Amino acid sequence: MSTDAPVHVTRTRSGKPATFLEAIAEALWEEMERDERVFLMGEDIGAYGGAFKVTRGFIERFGASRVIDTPISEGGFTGAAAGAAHMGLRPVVEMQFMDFISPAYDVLTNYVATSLYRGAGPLPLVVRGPVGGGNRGGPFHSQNVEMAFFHTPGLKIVYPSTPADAKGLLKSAIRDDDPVIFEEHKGLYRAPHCRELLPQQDHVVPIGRARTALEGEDLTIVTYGLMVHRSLEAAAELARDRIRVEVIDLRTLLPLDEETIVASVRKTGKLLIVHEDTRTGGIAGEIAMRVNERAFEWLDGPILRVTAIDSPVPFSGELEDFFLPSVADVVTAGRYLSRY
Amino acid sequence: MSTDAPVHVTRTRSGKPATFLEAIAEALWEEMERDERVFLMGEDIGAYGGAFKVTRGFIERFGASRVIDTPISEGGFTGAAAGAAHMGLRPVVEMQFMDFISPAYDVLTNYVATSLYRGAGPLPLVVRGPVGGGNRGGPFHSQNVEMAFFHTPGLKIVYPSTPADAKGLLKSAIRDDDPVIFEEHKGLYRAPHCRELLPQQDHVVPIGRARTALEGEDLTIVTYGLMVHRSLEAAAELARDRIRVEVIDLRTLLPLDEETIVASVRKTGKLLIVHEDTRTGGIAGEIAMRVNERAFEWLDGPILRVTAIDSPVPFSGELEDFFLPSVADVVTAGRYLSRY
Amino acid sequence: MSRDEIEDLLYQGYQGRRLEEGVRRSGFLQWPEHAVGIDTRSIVISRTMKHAVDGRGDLCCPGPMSPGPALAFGATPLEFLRQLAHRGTSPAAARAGGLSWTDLRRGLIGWDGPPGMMTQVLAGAALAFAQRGENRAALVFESEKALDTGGWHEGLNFAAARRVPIIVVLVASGSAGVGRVRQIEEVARAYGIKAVTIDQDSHAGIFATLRGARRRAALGGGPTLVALEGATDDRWQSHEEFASWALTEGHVTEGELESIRRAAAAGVDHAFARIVKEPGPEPHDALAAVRIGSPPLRPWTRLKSPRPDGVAEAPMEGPSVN
Amino acid sequence: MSRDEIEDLLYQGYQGRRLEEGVRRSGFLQWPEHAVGIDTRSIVISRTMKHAVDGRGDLCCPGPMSPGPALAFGATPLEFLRQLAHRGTSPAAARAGGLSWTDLRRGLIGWDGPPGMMTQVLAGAALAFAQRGENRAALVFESEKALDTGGWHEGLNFAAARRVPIIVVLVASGSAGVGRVRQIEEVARAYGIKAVTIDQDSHAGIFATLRGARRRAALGGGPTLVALEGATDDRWQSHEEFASWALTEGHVTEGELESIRRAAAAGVDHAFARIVKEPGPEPHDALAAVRIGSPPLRPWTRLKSPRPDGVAEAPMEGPSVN
Ligand SMILES: Cc1ncc(C[n+]2csc(CCOP(=O)(O)OP(=O)(O)O)c2C)c(N)n1
Ligand SMILES: Cc1ncc(C[n+]2csc(CCOP(=O)(O)OP(=O)(O)O)c2C)c(N)n1
Ligand SMILES: [Mg+2]
Ligand SMILES: [Mg+2]
Repeated sequence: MSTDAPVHVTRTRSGKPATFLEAIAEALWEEMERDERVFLMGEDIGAYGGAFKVTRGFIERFGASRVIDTPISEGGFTGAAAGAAHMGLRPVVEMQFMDFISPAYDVLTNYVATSLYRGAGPLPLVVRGPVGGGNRGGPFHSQNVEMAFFHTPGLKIVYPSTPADAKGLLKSAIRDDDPVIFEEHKGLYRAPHCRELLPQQDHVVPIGRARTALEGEDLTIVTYGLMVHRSLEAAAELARDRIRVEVIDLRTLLPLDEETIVASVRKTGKLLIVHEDTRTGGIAGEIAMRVNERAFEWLDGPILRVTAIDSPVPFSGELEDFFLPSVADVVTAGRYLSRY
Repeated sequence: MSTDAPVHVTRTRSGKPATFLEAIAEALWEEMERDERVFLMGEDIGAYGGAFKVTRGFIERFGASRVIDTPISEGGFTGAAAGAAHMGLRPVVEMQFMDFISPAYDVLTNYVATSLYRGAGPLPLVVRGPVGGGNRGGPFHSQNVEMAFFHTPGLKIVYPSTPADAKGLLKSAIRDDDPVIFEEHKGLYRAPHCRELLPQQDHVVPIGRARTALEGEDLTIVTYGLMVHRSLEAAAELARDRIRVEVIDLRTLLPLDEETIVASVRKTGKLLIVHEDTRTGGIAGEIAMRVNERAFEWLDGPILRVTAIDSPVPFSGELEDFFLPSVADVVTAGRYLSRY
Repeated sequence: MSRDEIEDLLYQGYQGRRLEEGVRRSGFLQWPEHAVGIDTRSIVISRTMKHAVDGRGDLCCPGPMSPGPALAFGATPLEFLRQLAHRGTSPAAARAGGLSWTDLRRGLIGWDGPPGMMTQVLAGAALAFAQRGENRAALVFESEKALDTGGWHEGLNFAAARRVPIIVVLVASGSAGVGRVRQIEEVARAYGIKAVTIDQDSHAGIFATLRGARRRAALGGGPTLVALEGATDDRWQSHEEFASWALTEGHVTEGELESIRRAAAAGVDHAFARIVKEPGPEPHDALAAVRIGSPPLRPWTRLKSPRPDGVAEAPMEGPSVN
Repeated sequence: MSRDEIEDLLYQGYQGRRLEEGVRRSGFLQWPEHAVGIDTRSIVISRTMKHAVDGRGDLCCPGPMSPGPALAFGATPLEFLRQLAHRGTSPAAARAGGLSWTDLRRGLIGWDGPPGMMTQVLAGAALAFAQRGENRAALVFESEKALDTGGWHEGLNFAAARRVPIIVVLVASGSAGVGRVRQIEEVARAYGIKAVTIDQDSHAGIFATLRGARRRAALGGGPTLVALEGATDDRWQSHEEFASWALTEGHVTEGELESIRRAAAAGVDHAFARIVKEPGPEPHDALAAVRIGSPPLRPWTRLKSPRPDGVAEAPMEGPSVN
C-alpha cells in the first residue's frame, strides 16, 4: 500500500478498528492496488470523494482514468461499465444513493444480467452504494433496492451487516465474474457500535453463504443488513424470557443460502423473517417458499415476518419511525411465535 | 357506437363470441366513446394499428390527438402520460411488448406510484400490453413483468385470463384512479378456445377480486393468465385420479385477493401455486407468506409451486418448451401434493 | 410589466428572501441541499405565466429554483415552513419533502427527485392543454444537469415532436459536473425548437422575452428552451437590482418599497411563529390513505386464534394496526 | 482501398446476398423482422476498422445492419444459419436470437434488444481502449430511431465527455416513425463531436471518410457520428454498384468477379446444406450454466421424503432436474 493513503483506508494496517464505511473503502483501495483492471465510476467520486466520502483520496492515488466522474445518467454509465467489462476491465459503479439505480434497471436486467446467457461471456461488474432508511432522507434517498433485482436470473445481490463482511464480500464481488449489486446500509456506515478490527491479511468472504450471527434452539430469525443488529437486540430481550433465538445473517440475498436457512428451521421449528424493506413482495416470500419446499414438516408454527409497511419511505421522523420495523416489533413477533 | 367501427370491436354488439384481443379492443373503444378524457399512446398504434392490431381503426374514429403515436421512449412517454393524467385526462399507454416497460421502470416506481403519497393526487393511468412466452419471441419479447412492479406500493397489477375478464377489468382499470399495469398474454390473444360471448351491457369486473375457475375439495391451485388454462387442463387430468382440484384465477395480482386464497386453502388444506413467470422471487412467495399468516394451521402439506425456470426466456422452441411450466408439471405436482 | 406585476414581484422577492434568512437563523430548519436558493429572475419568469386558483391557469414545476416560482404561483410562506418542518399540516402531510409540492388548483407541481423527469411530466400536461384547445402553458425549471439524463431528452423530444406549449428553463449549475452540454441553443436546434439564453439581462427584458415565449407556446408555436445562466453566484444581488430598478424608473417610491418589504416580512415572520406550535404528523392518518392493497400491518397481532380448534390466544402486546 | 480490401468487400457482399436469398427460399428460416437487410455500405464501413481474431482488434456491434458488418468482422455463413435455425451448435446455443451474437475474439458484439443501448456499451468498451492506450476503436450501428431513446443520449454524452474512440452509425429508417431528430449534424454539434452524412457517396469515398474517422478516434480525437441515409430503399443496388465500380476501375476482371461470386455462393450453400442436419439444443446443457443461484427445478421430485419420520416416498414421475 502506498504510504500516502488516506486515513480511512489504513485502519486495518495500523491495527485499529474500522467502521463499515472504512471497510468498504479499504476493500476498494486494496482491490485497485491488487488488480489494475479494477476502476471506479460514479457521480462526484473523484476530487469530491463521493457523497459519503468513500473514495476520498482515490483520484490522487489512482488517477482520473481509474476514478471516473460521470454525468447524471445512471443508465448510460452502467451500460458503459458493461462495455468496459466486456473488454476485460472490472468496473465498480457507485450509485450516489442506491435509489438512483432505477434509471439503470433496463440495462441491468436486460443487458447485464443476460450477458452470459446470450453467449456474450461473463460480465464482472459491481454496482454498489448506500441504501436504507432511518436518515430522514425521504422517498428518494432511503430505498432498499434488492427486490427490484431479486427476480432477475443472472444477477447476484450482496447486503452485508458488519465491517468485516462488507470488506470481504466487496472483495469477492469485485473478483466475481458475475454482475453483483452490493448494498451498503447508511445506518451502518459510521455507527460506532459497528466498528471492528478486521483481519490483516487479504480478507475475502465468499458470496452465497449466510452467517449464523447467534445460535439458538427455539426460534430462527432470518435477516440481513441493519436488521441483523435490530434482531440481535431483540434476541437479547427475548433471552430474558428464556426464548433462545437463532439469528441468521443472510449476507448474500441472491443466490440465497437455502441450506443454512433450512438447517436452522429444521432445528428450531419456528421461522421469523425480518427485513427493513417494505412488506408485499419482499424477500420473506421467497424464503417462505424455500422452507415450505424443504422443511415444511419441521415447522411448529407459521412463518411470519417483520418488515416496513407498504409505503414509500416517509420524510418526517415521526412517520419514518412508524414505517420502519423496530426492535419492539421483532420482540412482539418473536414472543408470539415462540408461544405458538 | 359509430357505424363505421372496425369489425374487431363489434363482436359483442353483433352477438358473436369475441377473442381475448377483441375483448381488449372493445373495452378501449367503448371507454373512449364513453369518456372523452380517455386517450391512447404508444408506438405505431395510429395508422398502423399497433403491433398486434389492437387499435386498428381507432385513429380514424377518434383522431390523432386521442390515438397518439409516440417515439421509441417508453420512459418519456409514460412520464408524459402522467402529466396528462394530472391535468384530468385518462391515458392508456400501450407498450408494444410489455418487455419494453423496463425503460419506464424509474418513472413508474418513483413518480407515478408515489403521486398520491406525495400529495400530488390520484394518477389514473393504465399501462397495458402483451406479455408472456410460448411464441418463440426470445428474451426481449416474452417477459412477464409483474414482479418488477409487485413490490411497489401505489401500483395495481391486473392479469386477466379470459376475454370477459379482459374486457371488464380493462374498463375498471381505465376508470380507476390509481395507476394500473395491465398484462395481456399473447398466447390468449387469438386462441380459438378462448373465444366467448361477452355480456352486452357495460361489462365491468372489479379490480382486486379473484375468481374461482373451478371448485374442488382436495387441493387449491392459485394461478393467473395463461396458466389458468394449463391448470384447468391439469385439473381435468387429476380428476381422473379422483383428485378434486379448486382453481383460483387471481385476475388482479396487486392488490392480492387474500381472502379468496385463504378461504380456499382453509377448505382444501393443500396449496399449489402455478405461474408462468420465473421461479425465484415470483409471486408464489408472497402468497405463501399470506397463507402462513392466515391459514397455517389448515395446511396439510407444504405450499408448492410450478413455475418457469430461472433463466431469461429462450429463443429456440426446444428450450422455451423446457423453460415454461407444462400441464404435465402441474399434474405431477398436484399428484404429489394430494398424496402428501 | 404592469404596476401590479411589479409590486407582486417585489413582494414575492422580499418574501423569499425573508424565508431563506429565517430558515438559516432558525437553527432547526434546513433548505434541502440541492436548492439553489432564490433567484429573483425565477420569480420574474414565473410571473409571465397565467395564474389562477381554480386549476385553470398555467402549470409550473419550480424544481431547483423553489421557493421563487412557487411564491409567484401563490404558495404561502406558511406552507413552505410546514413543508420544511414536516408538520402534520404540511401540504403532503410530512410524507414527502423538498421545497415544492403539488397544488394543482394554483398550478403548482412539486418534485424532489431526479432531474429530467419533470420535463416529461410537464410535456404531458402541456399535451393536455393543446388537446383541449385551452390557452394554457407549462413551465418547468430544471438543473442544467438534467441535460445529462436520457429522461430529459425523451421529454423534450416528445414536447418538440408534438409542439406542446411548454417552456423549459435550464438553470446553470454552480458545481463542477462533467459531460454537460452547455450548448443549449444547439440542443434546441437539434430538436427544432426555440432557445433563449438569459444572463445579465434586465428583469424587464426577461419579462418581455418570457411573455413572448408563453404567448407563442399557447398559440401552438411549440416549446422554448431557456438557459438561465449565473443563477447560483448572484442570487441575492438580482433582487436588490430589481428593487432599485423599480425605484429609479419611478414604479415605486422609497416609502412604498419599504412598506412592501415590511408586509412581506411580517407575513413570513408570522408563519415562523405559527409553525413552531403546530403538531407533527399522525402516522395512521398520514400513511393510511396511500397504501394500495397492503394487508394488515402486523398479522401476528390478530386477537383471534388462527387454530381450527378455536383455542383463543391471549391478546398480543405491542401496537395493533388495522 | 487496397486490392485485398476490394476483394474482401466483393466476397462479403456476395456472401450476404446469397445468405439473404437462401433464407428467403428456405421456407423454414426467417430474418428477424427488424433487420434492414444487407447494405453493402455497412460492409465498406466495417472494413475500415482493424480486424483481428485474437480479441485485440476493433469492436463492432452490427445492430440492425447485420449480417453485413458481422461478415466483415469474420462471422461465417455457417454461424449465421445456426443462429437463425436455433441449432444447438449456434453461437449462443439457441438461447438468444437475432442476426448478431458476441464473439469478442473477432471483435463482434451482438444485440437483439432495444435501440440505443449498444451506444452505451460500446462507449464503455472504447473507454477501455483509451484507458489502456491501445490503438483500437469501437463501431456501432444503430437504427436512427435510437435517437428517440434517452439511453442513446446518455451513451453518446458519455462518449463525447470522455472523447473515447467510437464511431456511431445511425441508419436511416424506412418507416414513418415520429418525433425523430433528423438533424444529426446538429445533434453532434450539441455534443461537441464530429458528424458525417453518407448518402449517395461512392464506396471509395465512404471508405476514405470512415478510415479518417477511425484514425482520428484512435488518436484521441473523439467520437464521430455517421448518418447513413437511404439504407432501406436501395439495399441491393449498392452491391452491384460496387462490383461494377471495381470492374470499371480495373480492380478486378469479369472472370475474377465471377469466381469471387461463385466462391462466396459455394460457401453459403455448403452452410445451408450442413445446418439442416444439425441437432437442436439440449435444454440441460444449454440452460444449465447460465442460471445463478437457482434452486433445483422441481422440488417435489426429490426422492427422499421430507418427513422427519423418514417415511420414504415413491419416486415421482415426471422429469427430475438437478
Ligand atoms: C437519478 C438521480 N441521480 C443522481 C441524483 C443526485 N443528485 C441530485 S442533484 C445532483 C446534482 C445537482 O447539481 P446541480 O444541478 O449543480 O445543483 P446544485 O446542487 O449544485 O445546486 C445530483 C447528483 C438524483 N437526485 N437523481
Ligand atoms: C425499448 C424498445 N421499445 C420498442 C422496441 C420495438 N421496436 C424494435 S425496432 C422498432 C422500430 C424499428 O424501426 P426502424 O428502426 O425503422 O427499423 P425497421 O424495422 O423499420 O427496419 C421498434 C418500435 C424495442 N425493441 N425496444
Ligand atoms: Mg450545482
Ligand atoms: Mg424502419
